Formats: sequence, C-alpha cells, structure tokens
Amino acid sequence: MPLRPSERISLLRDIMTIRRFEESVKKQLQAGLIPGSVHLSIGHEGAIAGGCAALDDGDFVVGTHRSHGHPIAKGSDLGPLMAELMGRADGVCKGKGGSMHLTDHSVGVMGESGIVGGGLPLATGIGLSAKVLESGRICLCFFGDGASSEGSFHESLNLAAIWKLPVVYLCENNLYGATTPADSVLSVEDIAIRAGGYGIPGEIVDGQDAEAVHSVVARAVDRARRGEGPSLIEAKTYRFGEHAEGLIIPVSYRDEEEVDRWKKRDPLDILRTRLFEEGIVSEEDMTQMESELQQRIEAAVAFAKASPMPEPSAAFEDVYSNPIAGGSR
Amino acid sequence: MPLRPSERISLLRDIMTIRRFEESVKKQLQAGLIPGSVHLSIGHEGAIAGGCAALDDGDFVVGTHRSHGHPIAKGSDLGPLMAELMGRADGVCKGKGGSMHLTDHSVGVMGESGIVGGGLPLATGIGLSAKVLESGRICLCFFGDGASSEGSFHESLNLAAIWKLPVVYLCENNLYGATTPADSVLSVEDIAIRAGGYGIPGEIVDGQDAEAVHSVVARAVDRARRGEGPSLIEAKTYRFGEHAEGLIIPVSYRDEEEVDRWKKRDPLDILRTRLFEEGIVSEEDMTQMESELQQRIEAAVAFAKASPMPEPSAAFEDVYSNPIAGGSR
Amino acid sequence: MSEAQPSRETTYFQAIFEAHQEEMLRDERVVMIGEDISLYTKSGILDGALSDRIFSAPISENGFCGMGVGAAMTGLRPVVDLTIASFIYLAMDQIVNQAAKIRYMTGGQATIPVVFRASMWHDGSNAAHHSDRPYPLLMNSPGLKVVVPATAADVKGLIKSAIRDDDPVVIFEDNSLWFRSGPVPEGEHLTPIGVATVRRPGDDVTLVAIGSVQQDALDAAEILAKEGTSVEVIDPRTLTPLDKPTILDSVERTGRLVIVDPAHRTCGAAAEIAAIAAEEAFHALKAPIARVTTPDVPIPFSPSLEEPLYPRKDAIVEAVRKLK
Amino acid sequence: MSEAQPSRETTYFQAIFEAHQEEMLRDERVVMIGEDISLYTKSGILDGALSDRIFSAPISENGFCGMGVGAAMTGLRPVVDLTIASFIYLAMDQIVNQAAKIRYMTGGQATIPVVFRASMWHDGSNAAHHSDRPYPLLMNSPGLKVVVPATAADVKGLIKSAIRDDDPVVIFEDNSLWFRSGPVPEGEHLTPIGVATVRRPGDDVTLVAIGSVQQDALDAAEILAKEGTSVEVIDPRTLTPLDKPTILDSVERTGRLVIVDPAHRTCGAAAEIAAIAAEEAFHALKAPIARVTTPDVPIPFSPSLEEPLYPRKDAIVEAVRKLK
Ligand SMILES: Cc1ncc(C[n+]2csc(CCOP(=O)(O)OP(=O)(O)O)c2C)c(N)n1
Ligand SMILES: Cc1ncc(C[n+]2csc(CCOP(=O)(O)OP(=O)(O)O)c2C)c(N)n1
Ligand SMILES: [Mg+2]
Ligand SMILES: [Mg+2]
Repeated sequence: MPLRPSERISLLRDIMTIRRFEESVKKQLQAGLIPGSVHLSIGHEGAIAGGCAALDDGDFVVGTHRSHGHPIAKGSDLGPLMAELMGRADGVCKGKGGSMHLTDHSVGVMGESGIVGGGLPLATGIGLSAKVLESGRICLCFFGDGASSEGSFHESLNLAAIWKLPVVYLCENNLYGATTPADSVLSVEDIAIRAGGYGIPGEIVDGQDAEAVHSVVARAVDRARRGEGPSLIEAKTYRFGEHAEGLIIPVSYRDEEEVDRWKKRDPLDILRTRLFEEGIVSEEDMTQMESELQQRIEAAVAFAKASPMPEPSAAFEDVYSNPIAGGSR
Repeated sequence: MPLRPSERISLLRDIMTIRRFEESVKKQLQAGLIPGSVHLSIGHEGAIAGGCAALDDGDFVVGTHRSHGHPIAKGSDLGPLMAELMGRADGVCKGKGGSMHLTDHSVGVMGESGIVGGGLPLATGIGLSAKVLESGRICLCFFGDGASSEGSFHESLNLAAIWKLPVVYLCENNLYGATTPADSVLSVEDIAIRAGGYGIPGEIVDGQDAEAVHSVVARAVDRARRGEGPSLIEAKTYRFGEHAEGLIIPVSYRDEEEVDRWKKRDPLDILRTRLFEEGIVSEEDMTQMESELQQRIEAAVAFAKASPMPEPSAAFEDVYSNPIAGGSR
Repeated sequence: MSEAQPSRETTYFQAIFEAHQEEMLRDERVVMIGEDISLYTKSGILDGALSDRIFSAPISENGFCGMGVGAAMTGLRPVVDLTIASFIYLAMDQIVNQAAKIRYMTGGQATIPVVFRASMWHDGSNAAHHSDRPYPLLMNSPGLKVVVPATAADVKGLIKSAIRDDDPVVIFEDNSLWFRSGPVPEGEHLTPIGVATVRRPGDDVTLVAIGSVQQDALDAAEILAKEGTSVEVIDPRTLTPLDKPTILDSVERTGRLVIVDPAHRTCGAAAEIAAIAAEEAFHALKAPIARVTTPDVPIPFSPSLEEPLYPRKDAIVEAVRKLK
Repeated sequence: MSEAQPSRETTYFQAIFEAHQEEMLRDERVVMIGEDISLYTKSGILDGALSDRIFSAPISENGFCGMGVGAAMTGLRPVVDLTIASFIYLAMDQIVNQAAKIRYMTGGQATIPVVFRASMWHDGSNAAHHSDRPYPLLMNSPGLKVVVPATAADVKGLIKSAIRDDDPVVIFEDNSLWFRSGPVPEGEHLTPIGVATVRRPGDDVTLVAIGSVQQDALDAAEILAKEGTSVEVIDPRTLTPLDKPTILDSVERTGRLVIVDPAHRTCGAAAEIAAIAAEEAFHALKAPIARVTTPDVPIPFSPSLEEPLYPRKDAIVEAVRKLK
C-alpha cells in the first residue's frame, strides 16, 4: 500500500523535525546546555522516519545510542526530549537517561541502549509478549552495522525466527561503527545476507529514500502481524556529522569525497524534491512547515530551559518500583 | 588426498579406541570410580576421529563438554585421561578438570569447555596466534548443534573470517542439545548454511563416515593453512546413549525407532566393514586390534586406580602461575 | 511461617515447581523461558495445560534473558531459568545493563517484573564451569533484588513473591538442597522479600548463615550449646535488600558475629555483612568478626579437592570458639 | 618510585600509551585487540610500525576477549582493550569462565598472559550504560589479578607489569584522570602488582583510597591535618592480590579506618577491606570502620544528579571527623 499524499507530507515533516531538532541539539551542546556527548541522527532520517511510518500507534520501537530520531518519528513531544538532553527534571526520563536513553513509553519507544546491540534481545521479548498476549502489535528494532557483530544479534534473530515473533529488525548501516569502516569488521558485504542464517527474509533498501524504506518495512510489518515472523532489513545510510558531538576523535577516517557524495543523497532533499516535483507540496507549504517547525523547536528549547535541574535526592528514586528496605542507601 | 591404507587403519583404531574407552568410562562410573557425570562420545567417533585425522601433530584442537574423544583422537595417553576422570593426582589435569575439561597440551588439545559455546572464541584466538606467529599451525574447533545458538558462535566466525584466521569450525550436530531437539531451537535446517553469513565455505558431511569427514576437513585445513581463512563444517551425527551418564533425565525425548535407525549407522561398523571388504584389514587384524586395545584400556584403568587422590592442599595450587601474596587464602 | 497454619513435608525440588505451577495457574501473564524446560510439562512435573507458556529456548543465555526483560516491560511476568548459576556470566549484560537499569534510566517509565532463576551446583564434582555462586556480583549491581532460599518453604514462598514483585529478582537456588524435605504451609504461602529469619535464637554469638549452609550452622550451634555457648543462627534469605535490623539487633545483643557463606570469599556477601556490622554495630562488638567461606580458588573436580573447600560444621565451630 | 631516578611530567593518558609502545617494541608477542584501536597508529599516538599487531575489532566483546585468551595460551601476549568498563559485562563469560579458570582447570598446563583494559567513565553525564566500576565483580572471581592505577606513573608501571605477568590481569583505568599529569620515572619503569603505596603518612587515621579518589583523599587529609588529625592515605593500587600487610600495619598503628571507594557500595572493595580489618586488626580498632562510597543506584545522566553521588573531599572529611 503506497502512502497517501497526506502521509507523504507527514513523512516529510518527520524527517524535517528530526533534522531541525538535531541541528538545535548541536547548538545547545555547543552553548553548554547539554552535558556529555550526543550521537546525532543527521543523514539517517530517511531510515528512521520511513521505518516508523510503517507502524501503528500501538506498535513498539526499540532504539540505539543514536536515537533522538526514533521517538520523534514515533510522535514524542519535543519539549521533554530536549529537556532530557539538558538533564532537566521535566525530561522524558526525569534527567536520568540523557541522550542515549530517550525512552518514551507514551509513544511506544520502549528503550534505547547505550550498550551497542543491547536493544535486540529487548525487542525480541517485546515480540514475545505481543505474541503471547495476542495484542496484534509489532516491534520495530533499530540497530547499527556495528551492532550486527554482537552475539545478541545472532541470538535474537534465532529466537525470533523459531517462535515467529512479530519483530522487524532494521539495520541503519551507515558504513562505520565509530571510526571503524564496516567493511573492515564485517565478513559479508551486506548485513541483510545474514537473514539466510535464520531462515527469514532479508532485504536491502536505500536508506536515503524514506518512501522506499517505508514500503519495505511495511511489508515486513504486515508479515509480522500475520504471524509469519521476523524480518531483517538493511537500510544503507550515512551519518553526515561526526560519530559523536562532544567527544574528541583524533583522526579522520572517512575521506571528504565520500562524505560529500553521501551528502548529495540527503534524505530530506530527496523527499522534498520529489513531493515538490509531484506537486504534493508547494514552495509555500514548505516555508510554512519550516516556520511551524522552528516554532516547535524553539518552544521545546524554551520548555527545556525553563525546567529545573532535578533535586539531588531524586537520584535515589526509580531504582525499584516499590520502596525497598535496608540494603541500599 | 585420500588416506593411505595405513592411515585408514589408524583411523579405524582411533574410532575403536574412543568407543572402548567410553564403554570403560561408563563401567567405571557405574562402579562408583568416576565422580560426577560424563557426556560420552559414543556415536560421534566418526566426526571426531575423521576430523582429527586431517591434522598434523603440531595442530591444535579445542573441545567441548562432550570431549573424551578429542584428546584420544589427537593421541593422548589413555592413563592420565582415565585418571583425570577418576579425579586422581596423576590425571592429565591433576584431578582439577574432570570429564568436561580433559585438556592435554602435550598433544595440542588446548581446552575443553563445560560452558557450551565457550571454546569457539578460544579457538579463534589460537588461530590468531598461529597467524601472527606464522607458525603454519591450524586449530580445529569442535562444537555442538546447541552451541551454534550462542552469541560466541557468531562473534567467533565473524572474527575469524575478517582476519582469515586458520580455524576449522566443526559442528557435531547430533540433532539434540540435551533433551531439546535441534530443529525446535534452530531457525535453519542445516547449521552449515550459516557460513553464508560470514562469507566462508560451509559444508555438510555424513558424520558417521569418518573418511568422508576426513576429506572435508582436510580440504578446510588446507585452505586454512594457505591463509585463506576459516571454514564451517557440519557433521551430521547422533549420540547413541543418554545426554549424560550420572544425571537423571526424567523424560524420553527421542523415539526408539530414531535411535535404532541411527545405531545402524555406527561409525565403527561402517569403517570396519569398508576396510574389511576392501581387504585392508582381515578378521585376524581386527581381533588383534581389539585385544591390544583391551590391554591399553585395562592398563589405563589400572594406572588411574593406582594413582592417589590429590592432597587437599593441591586445591590451592595452579590458580596463578606465580606465587601471589595476600588477597586470596 | 505461622505456627497455626497446617503444613506438609515437601522437598525443596517439589516446592520449586509448586510455586511455578500455582503462579502460572493464578496469572496468565506468567511465562517460563529457559533451556530444556519443555521437559517439565512432558514429565508431568508441571501441569500439561501450561505448555503454551513454556518457552524451551536455544542455548542463548544473553538473548533469552534480555527477551525476558523486553517481555516484562510489555505485560508478561517471565520467569527465566538459567539452570546452572555459572551460566549467568553469559547473560550479565542483559541482567546488569538492562534488567537492573532500565527502570532507572527511563525515569520510572518501565516496570520490569522478571525473575531470573539459577541453581547453584556444587559438591558433586561438576568442576569450575558449573560450581559458582555468583550472587555477590549481582549484589554489587543496583536495581536487582537477590534471594538465596535455603528451605522448601522459603524457596516456594520466595519464588512466588518474586513472580509477584514488579522488579527484577534473581533467585539463587541450591542443588544440594533439592532432595531435602521441610514443612511447607498448605495453601497460599508467600515469603516476603527483604526479611531475614532467625533459625535458632541465642545470646552469645550471632551466626549469619547464607543459603545452603543452614544445617551446618544449626549443627554447629548444637555442638556449641553443649559447650555452653548460645548461638543465634540467622538466615538473611534475601541479600538485596538485606534485612539489616535483624542482623544488627542480634549483634548488638551478642557482641559477636560469624558469617558463613559458601560463596567465594573476596567481596562476597560475608564481606558486606561484616562491613555493615563493623560500621553500624562497632560499639557492641566484643571480638573480631569472622568469615567462614569458600576460599578464592576455582572449584576443582576431584572430590578430595572439592569437599574440603566448603564451610562445614567443624570450621564453623572452630571459628566461633576462636572468638572467645 | 625511587627518589633518585629522574622523572618527567606526563599525563595519565600519555603514560598509558608509553607503556603500550614500550612493551610492543620490546616484545613482538604483544598484540592489541579492541574496538577502534587502529586510530592509535593512524593518529600517531602509537608508532605506525606497530599497526600489524593492532587488531581493530568488530563490536564483539565476548568474542574478542576469548580470542585474547586463546592467543595467550598459544604464544602471544595480548592486551585486550574493552574501552569503557561497563562493556565488561558482555565479556564476563570469557573473562570469568575461561581466562580466570583455564589454568586451574588444566592443572597448570595453560599459561594465560592476557591483559584486559577497561576505562571507567564517570562524572561526565555518560549515564548508566557507561559509568560503572565493576572491579568488585572480578575480585570475587578467583584467577584474575585486578589493578586500579591512579597516577601516571602507576598506570604506566602497572600496564607494563601486567603485560609481563603470566596471568590474566584486568586493569581498570579512569577517564577522569586522563589529563592529570604526574612525574613518571624516565627509562624502564615497572610498578609491581600486589604492592600498595602510602601516598601520605599519618598516625591517627588510616584512609584507604581506591583509584580516582586519591586527590580527594589527600585534600581531605590536608584539611584534617589543620584540625590536628594526622591521616595516612594508602592507595592499594592492586585489588587482587591485595597488599594486606600495608593496610593492616597502618590500622594497627592508627586504630581507625576509613575506606573511600568510588564503586558501588554493596560487596565492593571497601566492604572487603573493612571485613579484613574487622577480622584481622579488630583489637587495634578504636572506632567503627567507615566506608565512603558511591551509593547503590545506577549512575544518572544529569550532572545535578550524578555529581553529588561520588565520594568527595567533604564527605571524606566528615567520615573521619565522625570517628573521633
Ligand atoms: C557493547 C558496546 N561496545 C562498544 C560501545 C562503544 N560504541 C558506542 S557507539 C559505537 C559504534 C556503533 O556502531 P553502529 O552500531 O554501526 O552504530 P552507529 O554509531 O554507526 O550509528 C561503539 C563502538 C558501546 N556503546 N557498547
Ligand atoms: C552456557 C551453557 N548453557 C547451558 C549448558 C547446559 N548444557 C550442557 S550440555 C547442553 C547441551 C549442548 O548441546 P550441544 O551443543 O548440541 O552438544 P551435545 O551435548 O549434543 O553434544 C546444555 C544445554 C552449559 N553447559 N553451558
Ligand atoms: Mg554504524
Ligand atoms: Mg547436540
């Protein structure tokens, strides 16, 4: 089922939202308002928004360490996300999670993992509960090319395959794991080929084309919802910026030419141009979307800045769900 | 290179040795001379001896929890093996390892692992040292169908593949992991297919035909020695007895018919009959081999029984290579 | 356990499965995940009707422990059976990085009612890959609850409480207790998490005994009683959260503390309890705090090496005698 | 460090790489395995000629740690870089089940000269997945040596000693020290494993400070000196094997013990040291043994939550004052 025009506009809006949010994050970090470091999703928006567009509201997402985009695409409020990045009390995780853990259960983003590969078993379990509870929900699990070398990838795909769990494993292959070229640590050219080792479908898709991602993921989602089990999808993408902002990386490991070539395949430009050429959005629409978005981002930043830092005593809350005697202090 | 007649006889002798040794182990266990439980290799001898026959003396082997056969096929003295199983001071591991850890560095059996899947990373590292030291040695790594679901399988094969390490991964697929049918926990019919996920050769071989195993492994060994990297080989085999002797297993999970069918494909019978029919061994040779073997086994049992139990103080030795102050007591 | 309630002699092993069966029948959200567990329904140990909720898993400890966490976040109450405790090292990532931390990292959004069970095998020539007691590692990992039931009643009551608890609970069972019987109250029986029990009251020495060493501790107390030393034996039952008041109140009365712990010595549960007493009950102490533990060596195979390593009655008696 | 030997101001970070470079140049069997480490030669941090022995690995911690063990058994001396300490949970199986136990299980046949390095990140808003200090878990696992170097000289000297040691050594470095400088002796400099150092002598209180808290401990000692309390600051440097004599001799002299440990409290290194003192130096003790540690909560992201959790100068001063 191809996307309807309104859905296509909404997809474009998601991509733009992630892009502008991330640009603002970079600014807030440079201004000293965001502590620590951040892994930005700029360049990956096609895979992220395209993938999430194939989900229903009740469906689940599991993210990664590079995961500001996933809750945005799933519909999170921007204010609590920005507040979380600033470590504020009104952050979506009360300031306890930060950039690598922008979990938002209200939109089905169940966890993000600073541990590379850590999300795959969780997503598998979310699939298990969907199956046992017959909820009809599915889980979309994002992970990186680097994560595909972890044992958790293998164990999870095997588990999901044997029990036909409704999980779609979506690899954002951006050709690098930190400074390490994927082809130097991957024994196969395409990660999708590994699907063969689990008897499940494996597909490669152009991650810069959000609509292409949508259609491949939608097919896998349908399959999962029909009870036919998991799929592995590899979206070829690229991060336009550094591995992380706020960390020192002492070498260059990508050549300029490669970066430039990929920047010409910007997922935002690709979709915007297409919708414009097909007459689905006008210049005016675009301007309006940008200005609405600017307001939302500004409001999110204002919300975040207005939120207080958490009280130190809050550090002792949320360790357990019920009051716990003795032992810990 | 097919095996020469003398090598074929030697292969038969290895198979017989493992079989008779294991039969004796079962007897010693029942007599209360072996503590704990044992995982016997009866039924697997074709894969074990066929695989090891493809190795040079200087090559390495890494075993599993079901690993009495591997050191035998690699040429270990039977006495210290039996003594180890009895927990004696003259055991190959001084009574510290027991059935799941019949390591014998003198013949290149570098480790066996009670942890399922635990040997694969070790074997990969043995391959790394062979490569770095340019020793020309290779490592043959045994593991079970059950072990192929561990993350260590995935991580190890990827590591060996990217660096073209001289390791041959040989799966003894006996169709069960303890009481669990392999097909209920494996998302593919054949484990060998997973080689495709690492860009390395994957081959299936009849594990009951030791010569077939030899020839497939020999090809993989040559490839490894030429510096072309690892291979994955799946030997289809079957254990004729219980998962472990000395453990209570409260259900039957294999049907009699299946067990009988496989027992008709006894690796010892298959090779013996073939060599007899080809005129390579006579009835007389066979009788002589059996009687020599009986003597060796009896001598091993006598050696083991004559060996004292270790002194309790020995429990504190061999934790570290050098005397260590304070801390532990 | 109330005195009035009628009870029934049950083995520790039976009690484990009674707990599972009752909870699975009571609550449809309870599922089991683990290796070779389909044999429980096949053998009749568990009701056959439960087989739909029993996921007999591939040998993928990290994967299926994490699966339990994900399922727990989204409506199930999984019991993940790690079988032998030494296999927990394979799943440390999902247990410590995920199960223990997710609630906190999400600012309380996630609730993780998952139970991990591990049976500690030892004293049966299983050697170093099958004989560890790794609970101290999990005590150092905030976000988990850790229990070490030592009787049939406690293993039943603690498994049931763990399944109903909304946080991750790691249960360290003990295979040396499987065939020991004890009275288990009839009907619904829950043992609260976080509450110690006094197995024998006494006035001269506090003996904290962890897990499987209860009988050795009681035997030692009996011998010492004959010598005129009155020993109070406390079983903490839960290690996180530890019932400090029960232990400290006793130490304040007796002034002497011996801790018997069959786990490895360094940074073990015994070290923690000793440190708490040395900090919070110092002024009551009349003698050094003694630890009777398994020494810091991997567990050897040969019985002649393994058996002498564990804390037994005689070593406990000796440790207490030395305090005087 | 001998007084006579000339020394050079060096950062902790530089010292780490000097140690690697010197050992790799000295011994061809030394190799490095870890993620993203090809950048060391590319950036010039390490000599380009070493790039053949630098294995920049896929993100497969359990796999490549085990690979290090296998390589160590067969002639190499691998240094496995786990980067951030919280990733060690992924490799616990190969580190605890294999590296620590193989020598023992094989009756001494195997020799495992492998080094695992992990940097403890904290106090920089890295949140719960990147901020642990898991050394207590490894102290409870016999067969490993565990070191926690806190100065440039010690990190260099201990890495070099670890590489030359024939047993598995786990080095817990500390990213908060990377840019601190200190004198490192010129030429060959080895710090022995298993030997503590007295960072400041004193008579009234023994303050054992573990890893990164040295400066806080020294600052606290300075403040207390002004109040007339003479504090002896001891850095154990090695946690397994622990230099008990240095600590116990001091406690016997001072009669007071405070342990400062930035790791989680329960079953931590501080608990072990407290337990040892309560057992072996009890009669010298004049006051409760105090632990100043990070409390048992996962490490939060927000600086306003994270910063107050760690033991700092003021908390140490307060703990010492309370003893009087
Ligand atoms: C278990 C684990 N190992 C290593 C790291 C350090 N690390 C953080 S991001 C990263 C690269 C991840 O690569 P990939 O999965 O391709 O994701 P990308 O950053 O490219 O989006 C690494 C090695 C980590 N966070 N967790
Ligand atoms: C990590 C780990 N998990 C579980 C076990 C318990 N266990 C011992 S043998 C076994 C089955 C192994 O199956 P497979 O690898 O096929 O070998 P087989 O016994 O069939 O030869 C299991 C589950 C173990 N020893 N180690
Ligand atoms: Mg990547
Ligand atoms: Mg099998």
